[in-house]
Amino acid sequence: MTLAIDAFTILCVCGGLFFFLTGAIALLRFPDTLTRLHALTKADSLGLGLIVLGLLPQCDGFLAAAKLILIWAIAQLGGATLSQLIARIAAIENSKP
Amino acid sequence: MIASTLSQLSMRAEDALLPVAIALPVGAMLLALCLGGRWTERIAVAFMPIGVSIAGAVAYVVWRDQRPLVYFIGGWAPPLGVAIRADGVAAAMLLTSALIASAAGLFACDVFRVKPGEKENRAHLGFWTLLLAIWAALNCVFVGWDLFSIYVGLEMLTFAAVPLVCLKGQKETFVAAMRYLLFALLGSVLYLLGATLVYAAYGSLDIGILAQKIQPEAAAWIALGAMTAGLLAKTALFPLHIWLPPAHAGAAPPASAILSALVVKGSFFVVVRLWLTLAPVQMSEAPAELLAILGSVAIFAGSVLALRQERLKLMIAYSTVAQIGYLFLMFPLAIGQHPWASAAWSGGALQAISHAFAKAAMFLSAGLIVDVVGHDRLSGLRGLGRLAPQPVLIFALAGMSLMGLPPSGGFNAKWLLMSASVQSGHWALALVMAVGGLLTAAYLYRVIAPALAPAENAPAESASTPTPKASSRGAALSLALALAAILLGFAPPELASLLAVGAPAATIERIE
Amino acid sequence: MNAVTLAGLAGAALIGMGLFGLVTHSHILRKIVAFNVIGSGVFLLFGAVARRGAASGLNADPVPQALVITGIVVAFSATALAVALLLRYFKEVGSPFLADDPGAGASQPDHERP
Amino acid sequence: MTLSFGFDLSLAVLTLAVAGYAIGARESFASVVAFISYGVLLALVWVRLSAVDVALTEAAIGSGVTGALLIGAAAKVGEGAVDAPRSVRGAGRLLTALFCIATTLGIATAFLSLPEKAPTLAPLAAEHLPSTGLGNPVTAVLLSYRAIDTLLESVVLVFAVVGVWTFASDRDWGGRPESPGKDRPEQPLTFLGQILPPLGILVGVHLVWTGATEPGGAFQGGTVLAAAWILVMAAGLRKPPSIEGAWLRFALIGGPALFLGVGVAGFALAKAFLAYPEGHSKAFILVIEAALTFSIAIALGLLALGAPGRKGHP
Repeated sequence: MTLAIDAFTILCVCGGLFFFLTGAIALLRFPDTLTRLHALTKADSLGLGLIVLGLLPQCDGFLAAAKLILIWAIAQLGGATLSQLIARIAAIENSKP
Repeated sequence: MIASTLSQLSMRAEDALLPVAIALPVGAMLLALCLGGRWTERIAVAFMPIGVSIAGAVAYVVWRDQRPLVYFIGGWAPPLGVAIRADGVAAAMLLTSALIASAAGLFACDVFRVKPGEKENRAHLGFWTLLLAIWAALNCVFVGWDLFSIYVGLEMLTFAAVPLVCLKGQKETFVAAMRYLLFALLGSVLYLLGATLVYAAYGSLDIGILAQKIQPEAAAWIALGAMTAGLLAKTALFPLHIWLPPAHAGAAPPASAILSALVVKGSFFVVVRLWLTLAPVQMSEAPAELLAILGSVAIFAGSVLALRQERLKLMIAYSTVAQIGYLFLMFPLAIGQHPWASAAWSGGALQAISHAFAKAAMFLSAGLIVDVVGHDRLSGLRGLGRLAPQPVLIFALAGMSLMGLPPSGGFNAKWLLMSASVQSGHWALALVMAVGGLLTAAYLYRVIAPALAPAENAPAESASTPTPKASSRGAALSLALALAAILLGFAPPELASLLAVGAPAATIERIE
Repeated sequence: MNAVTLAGLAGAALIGMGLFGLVTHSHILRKIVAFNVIGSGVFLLFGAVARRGAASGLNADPVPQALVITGIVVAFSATALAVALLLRYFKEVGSPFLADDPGAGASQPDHERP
Repeated sequence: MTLSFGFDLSLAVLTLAVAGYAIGARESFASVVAFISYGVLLALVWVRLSAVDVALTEAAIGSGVTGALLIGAAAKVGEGAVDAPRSVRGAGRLLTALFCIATTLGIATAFLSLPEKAPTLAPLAAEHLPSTGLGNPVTAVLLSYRAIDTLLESVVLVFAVVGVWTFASDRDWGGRPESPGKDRPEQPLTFLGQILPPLGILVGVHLVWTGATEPGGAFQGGTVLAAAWILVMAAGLRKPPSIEGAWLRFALIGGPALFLGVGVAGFALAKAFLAYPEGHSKAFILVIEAALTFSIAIALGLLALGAPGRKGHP
């Protein structure tokens, strides 16, 4: 049984890392702010989500698992607000002649 | 459990004076900031007699028992806990900084005032809270016996001294303050690096314990080297002096007096702790010679630069750079169990104390001169003696002590150092001191001579516009400081026996 | 070569890097960042020393760790003071650069009577 | 063993690389952003050095509040004139580089030459831990064995606030520091400003409370509370306080003043300055930590806001 859990963890964490990697490459490759922002938010929400999902079975007790999910929730909240703000500024910059 | 640690060592009631010497100025500063407005000045002035009497009590007890005061904070004995200790020189420096901080503070009552209409203004609140902050920081550094507590004391000193430089808000003072802050921060980070390596090698930060354990090995050399480099940056010993002149000259007179007389003495005192109390004799011989060489170079460079200055306050600031050089001449003489070591130790301490009084009096009198003539250009001081007789007299008296003319304290200190250097065969140091004295006389002559010369332009302009008189209270205070520098020349034997308490020449008694 | 020695050497490297940045950059904000890097290097060194001192059930010596916490707070106060001074310096001087030659004497305020 | 060392090695290399970029970046804004990510990586290194208290402090103060301060300054100060001399060039630069390399090698040799059996105070600290009534040895060192350092450190924060305030111009005295937020903040920021602070206060108080037995403490908790306060002001929900407010001044000095008061009371109650009465030391320590946390949060917030800038604006 533990083997299956470990396999599940490794699989999820690798999936998460994959999204982080693609996000990093996209950050370097994409031309302008908005597309980069798009890539980063994907990497952040999906990548982190998968890693947290993968680590959930490894936590000892419900409190630790709840803390992990809380971390993910705050990361989403922060990420969403930040991307909104940066997008606004980018839009204002682009609209200037 | 705590009671047991206390009983092992003889903690006398008088030892409690040391934590009180730290706690009271901190408490007064917090109260002054909280109440604000005119209260800051009232609390600071009310604290002055208390602070001076505590410092006096510490000096008296150390002199009476001929034994340093030691106090374990929280009842925890080192190496786990923090000990604070006041030997003779520390007690003397506590009393000196208490007296000078009070005199400069009272002088500042005329400089920083709350105007009738307003409840509180920036410079007034800033000066009084920072004055109490510097007083607390100096007490922490002088009684510090733990390397990290000394680090926190040095940081307190920096954070309180830098805003004083640019309190008047002129553009140049912000350039000087920024440069001062960067030098001071680099200095304290290097000091912390050294403390880290010392703890890594010997497992304690207590100076008494380390003095027994430290050996000349790689970690100890690099640690003490880094600490000394950091402290020399904060003491502005030549080549690391470039931040000092603009900072000390640009500040308001009472602030310059505190900065030049006291703040640089704090980090100098820690260098003395490192090389004359902490490091073993076989380890400190070579560095002591190096410090003396740097000191000699500082005397010549500082004096030559002072000779070339066009402004009075900058000249006094460069004179500080030179006089700091004198302080470092004591290191090679005060090492080891030689008969002249205790004379050199007292001479160095007396030099630090008499320079503090003389420099504070000089900066305050320069402030009075600027009040009278409206500028501090040396070229325009002709006939000043008639316009502002008292400040010129005070300037001359302070100059006497700086030059080392008998009967001043400066002469007494230089005599002790010179006799030690002759006995110990360091002829070069004796020569350096003599020539240094002449150079000091040279750059002070550039002020006093024109001041006493008759003013050749007809005094018509002074008749029509009544020249402002120097404030009598300011003149009285700076005169008191200058006389203190002179009276140190007649210092009673008690002062010498106080300074000898806990001197390294005496054997280091074991703490625990 | 274990993790603790690695941390110590990394601390030494950070101190060297920060010192280089502090001396060579003339933009004051870069100097402040470099000062923080030196500080964190010294604290990392202290942390490695703490880890070496693990004994009697504690996996690190608590005394250096407590000193590092005190050090970080003091370093932050220093940075806050430096940044506030930089902002006022920038408002007065107009440029964020610290001139290298202090122009001793030349840049002295003329003490006209206020 | 090699796997975990491999992780440590890569973490150390990454941290050094980011620190190198923070030092060597072309613009100052990039350097500040790199410094913030360097601070977070450093917090990871601290966790690997099994110093979780320090990791919390480094992440919260070292890269968090310091980062916010530096970014604000970088935005205001900018890159400076394009033609201005950016850095020391030529021989001076080479000389400095050699000097810094020599410094690093010197420190490295000193570190490597340390005795194999490291001298440590851990046994002594662990032995006296029960008498302080605390579980976390680091908090015991901070608030009992070396209480004077923590007291002076909290006083240093007050010194820094006074210093920052004296850099204001005379006509701005009594006014409010400039608000980090714009006058009409964007909608999402206001939303974040309403959602996150309650959680921040909860986490801050929890950090202080567990500090007695687990990693945490007054400084880490105080920083989280300060961050919540700064966020509320950045979201435009609250205006920065006027520096003449009596309540603000009392809150700023309350923590250190209480600590000093308990220390002086130690003369009578426990026969030593900054000593706590037998058996009650945990209670005293927690009271001091609570007051310290509040004052530290106020001090860190005021330091992040900077000198007062606007006089009497409504």
